[in-house]
Amino acid sequence: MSTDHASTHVVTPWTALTPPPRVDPYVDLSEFEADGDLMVLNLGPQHPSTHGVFRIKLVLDGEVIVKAVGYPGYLHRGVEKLCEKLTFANITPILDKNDYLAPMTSEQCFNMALEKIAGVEVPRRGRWIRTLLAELQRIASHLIAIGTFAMDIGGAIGGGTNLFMWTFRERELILNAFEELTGSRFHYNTSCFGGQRHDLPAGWDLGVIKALDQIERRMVEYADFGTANPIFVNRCRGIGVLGRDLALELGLSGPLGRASGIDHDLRRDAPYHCYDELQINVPVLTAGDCEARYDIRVQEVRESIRLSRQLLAGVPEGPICSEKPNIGPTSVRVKGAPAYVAIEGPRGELGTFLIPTDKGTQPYRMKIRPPSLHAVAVVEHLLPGNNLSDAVAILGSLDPIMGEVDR
Amino acid sequence: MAVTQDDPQTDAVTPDAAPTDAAPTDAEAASFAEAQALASAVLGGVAAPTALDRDSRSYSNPLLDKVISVPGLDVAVATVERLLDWASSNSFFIFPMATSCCGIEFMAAAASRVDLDRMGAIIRPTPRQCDVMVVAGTITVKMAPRVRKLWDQMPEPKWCVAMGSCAISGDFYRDIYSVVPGVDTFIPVDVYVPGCPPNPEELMKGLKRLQVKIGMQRDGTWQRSGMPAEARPETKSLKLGGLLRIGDPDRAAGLSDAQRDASRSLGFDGAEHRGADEDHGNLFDPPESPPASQAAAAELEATHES
Amino acid sequence: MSPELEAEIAALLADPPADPPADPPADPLQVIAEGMIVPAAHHHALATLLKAHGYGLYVTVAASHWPQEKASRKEPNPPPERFEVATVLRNPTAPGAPAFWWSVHLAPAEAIDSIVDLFAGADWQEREQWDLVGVVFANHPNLKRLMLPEDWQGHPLRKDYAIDTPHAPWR
Amino acid sequence: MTVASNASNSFIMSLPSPVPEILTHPVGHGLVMGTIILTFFMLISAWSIWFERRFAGRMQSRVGPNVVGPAGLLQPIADAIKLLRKENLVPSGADKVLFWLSPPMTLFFTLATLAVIPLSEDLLVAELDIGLLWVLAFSGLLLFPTWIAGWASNNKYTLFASMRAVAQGISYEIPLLFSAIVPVVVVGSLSISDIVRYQGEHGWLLFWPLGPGALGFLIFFVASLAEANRIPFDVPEAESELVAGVTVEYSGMMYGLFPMTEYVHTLITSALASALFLGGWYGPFGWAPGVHWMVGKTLFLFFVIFWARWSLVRFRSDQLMRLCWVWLVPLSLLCVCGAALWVVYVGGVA
Repeated sequence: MSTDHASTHVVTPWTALTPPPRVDPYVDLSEFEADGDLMVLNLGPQHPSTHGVFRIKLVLDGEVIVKAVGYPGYLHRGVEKLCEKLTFANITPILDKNDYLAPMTSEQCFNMALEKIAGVEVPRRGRWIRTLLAELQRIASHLIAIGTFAMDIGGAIGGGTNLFMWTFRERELILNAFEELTGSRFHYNTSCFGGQRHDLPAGWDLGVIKALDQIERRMVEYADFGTANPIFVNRCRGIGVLGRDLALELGLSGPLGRASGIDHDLRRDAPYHCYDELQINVPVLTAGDCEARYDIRVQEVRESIRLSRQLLAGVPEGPICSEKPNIGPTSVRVKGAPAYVAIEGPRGELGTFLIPTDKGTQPYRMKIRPPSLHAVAVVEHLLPGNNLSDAVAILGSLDPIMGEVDR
Repeated sequence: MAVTQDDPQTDAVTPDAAPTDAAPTDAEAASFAEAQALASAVLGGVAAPTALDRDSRSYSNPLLDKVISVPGLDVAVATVERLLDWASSNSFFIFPMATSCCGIEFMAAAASRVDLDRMGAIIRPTPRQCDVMVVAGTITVKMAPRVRKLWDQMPEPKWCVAMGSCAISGDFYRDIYSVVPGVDTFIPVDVYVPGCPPNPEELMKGLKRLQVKIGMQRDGTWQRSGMPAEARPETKSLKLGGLLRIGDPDRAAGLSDAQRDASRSLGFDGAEHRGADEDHGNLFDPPESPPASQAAAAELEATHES
Repeated sequence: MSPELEAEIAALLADPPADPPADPPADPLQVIAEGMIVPAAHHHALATLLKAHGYGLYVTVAASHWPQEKASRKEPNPPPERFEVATVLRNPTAPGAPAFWWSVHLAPAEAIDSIVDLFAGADWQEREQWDLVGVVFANHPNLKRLMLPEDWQGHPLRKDYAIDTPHAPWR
Repeated sequence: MTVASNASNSFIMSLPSPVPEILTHPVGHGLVMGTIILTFFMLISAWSIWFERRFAGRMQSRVGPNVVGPAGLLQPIADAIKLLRKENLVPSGADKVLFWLSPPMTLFFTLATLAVIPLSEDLLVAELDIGLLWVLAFSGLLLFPTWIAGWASNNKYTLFASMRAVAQGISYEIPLLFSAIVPVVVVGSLSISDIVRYQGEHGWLLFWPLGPGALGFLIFFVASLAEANRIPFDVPEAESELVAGVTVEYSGMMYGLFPMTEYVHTLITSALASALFLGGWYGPFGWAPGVHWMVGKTLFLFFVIFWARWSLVRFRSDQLMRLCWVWLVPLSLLCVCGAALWVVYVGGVA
């Protein structure tokens, strides 16, 4: 296990960490005059900027939020219960639908849990392909995060939409590559017990490199949008500051944690796949505000592009899967002690806590650790004291995926 | 002032916006009629609000009726109707009922590669101004009353597109305790776009099919091309716990009483339902400790004492 | 995990709990390792200790339901119905960023101490587990349903809850 | 700055002689001119929606509406007919009279301003001595239907939107008025035609030395953007927060009147800005009839507004207020002082 913490951090100098005072999410409202001072506004569950079906009940004093209560669960599909009824071979396509902006990482995490319990080693080429796909998926996912955040700031009829459309355009390039590899646009079912299901087609890497070049060229514009547009900077800088301690307590990892100064990245700190063979630069910002959360995603996309190029250049030869292909639903048999496995998804630590049954064909209990649920739980701590317009900006910068929150 | 009934965000209105909660008086009814008269005078006969049973899909078109009531113009009914259909089918204002994965493909359809805007379809966030509700994604039991409410808030004529297998039948979530097995159990669906999720191009194709359908129907029923009413495309009748789909021959059009009550229980359909939303009541009270933990704590104490 | 921390955890677990549960787990693991079984009375103290030693990143909590199985020849005296609550914490700053998880076994009517006062993120996670599995977290400030509607009956992730339970009138 | 000859600025003189008799009658003149101006503004506004969607599509690497009719040109017609066909819903909790009154009020106040907007020397409905006051008064009145719509809808989002609109409108009225006073001070007349004629003799106000004209134009343009609720000042109808602003509860043509009048209002503002600061129907060269210059300048400003809309993100409401009270109001006062000093020391109305 690599313990190398020496990789470089990109810390922008313009802000220092000033932890804001902690907000009590259960604030007592009785000091306000009933029906006089406060007003309840329900944001959602169907609202243009709640990123799916999430509902926040805001108690407003004028336009200033006094209390925010989040209500997830409008997309609770009982995935964990469903998985208990399915066999291991059947579960991967279900998990694709959880984080529908990064299905690759969802299915990889589950299969890694199986492999850990069963003690199966994935061949190096299989791991390498998983690493590559995870990085490409991170690019695609962050692009949407950037675009939707800009749309939340700029409005559906306005300048923010430009960025939204452009990032979707760039994402299509990645999706085309995935479609060529797996035959599906974004529910891939390509990761399986013991490795990968689909091998890289010949000449696939050339197309991906071309797409990466294009994305990198255009990332300049998105970075500029975050720094050179004064209105955008005014809307983001110093808004929704999340201190490091609170971020740790809330379990925020990934871009949100790193924007708040937590120097932690599972790819570097606890390497899985082939990450121990790569030098990963982990950007860390200390400001913890919306702008930092935007910047960190832009920087991570650039880093992922660099890693993807490196990975594409050196794909090793060999088998992609150490197990026989899945033939029947009960072909995967995994017995052993329960395990918790986590990988670094685009939104943070994505984990699977898995207890297999005695027979070893089904999970007895499977708990998915969704980074987005931790992210949306932040609203109760971040929104009070902010303006109504800031609520939208903060929620956009958290980039939650409701399929993953509610499962 | 009467109680707030319709609100685009299903949970949005509480009595704060309205001065009082009271039943409408005669004076108000009179003022309403007056306002209608005034508005129709000012606006030159634009459709006045009518009390509709929204469950029935028969919608008389006031504008068309007005036009054909002019002597001599009644011969032009077909032309006028075709014109209206042309306008409706080329100017879709879409309400995005986007809940999950299909919502992303819906956004991709609105983005640059497919671009729904080229056929005149734009996305409006409020149901009041929308013609087409695209249900993209799984609808859960918790969400279903809201979806129904938003559908009710859309003005006629309106259409519904079920995008993706979750919205069509619930897909592999259909047996889950919290998932509604298909949106057509409580909303009449006009076009089904299959796929998990369907590609953006498929959605556009579905909207094209909706355009064809609009051209062939009037007042919610098939009129033109000699197509019989029973030819309306429906999914195979799927039975789950006696839940019939709208359009199944055994089921009357519209909601069951229980579904209607459930969708009204959100508190937007009359004074008696006002306070029924989950916790507007204790807004100004300090948070209570929940009954479950209280009971459990009491139970614990009891066991320890014994 | 450093040897000092392991020693401290061992010392903590050696203390007899203040009020021993009626039915203590049969054979608690004596090794300080991932997945060790901790008495419910030590749950909160262990979390405090780990947080003080750098395990400050709250990862997750997973409760599971284990109904009493029928007696068989293999196991003539099956264990009674119980709940298991696994709590995962991570030390993001230590080399290797190790995660540590332990398990608490509960009798059906037993409650486990909430750790919301230590980790604000435990708020929603524990609410979710209460909602879906029905494990009561004592001293939780707001133990309400999170995922399901407020008026829902039952806890779906229990083994005795049928997956296709109808919920009139919507399904 | 060359000044175009007066002959080419006359619309009536450019008509084939003899001049139609109806144009010599005051009522007939008003009717004809009103029809011309109304048609011009309505048509431009309708198709500017099509143009804007195409333009935005280009900016976003899309195509925009191109199916309905040739190049999508029939799109506004389809939209209008569709909106006419839609049912008009009134929320049961709404104040029905006010709810129905607001859209026609918006339309009326917007169209009333058209009475004094000149497209050329004599292509205007009426040349009022207080033309500028008339325009600004009716623009200010536009706040009322907005506020009424928000209040009468009985919805919290519309209430927010209307309160924001009122706060923003009242605030930005001040720099708008002060910057519009600059040409008034210099010319000594409230008549828009007088102001344009003065610029025909002395050059466009925009290009004055020492810059009160340029600064005034900038403030006027920014403030009128805010008055018309265009991005980056469209806080009252911020879709990402307030769903659709005051129009949340409006459906059918009741809703359709709002965006339509918004476009007409924006077009009027562009026309006013080009008349007050850009020399109106006088061009830098004398070779084209004046109406072409006026229309060209108006459309250019209109295009700039679109451009800004699809490039910028929006302010937060308090930032919007800060921009107004901290920057625009003092600067506009400075502008008025500068214009006054210019009149005293450099020369103005004799």
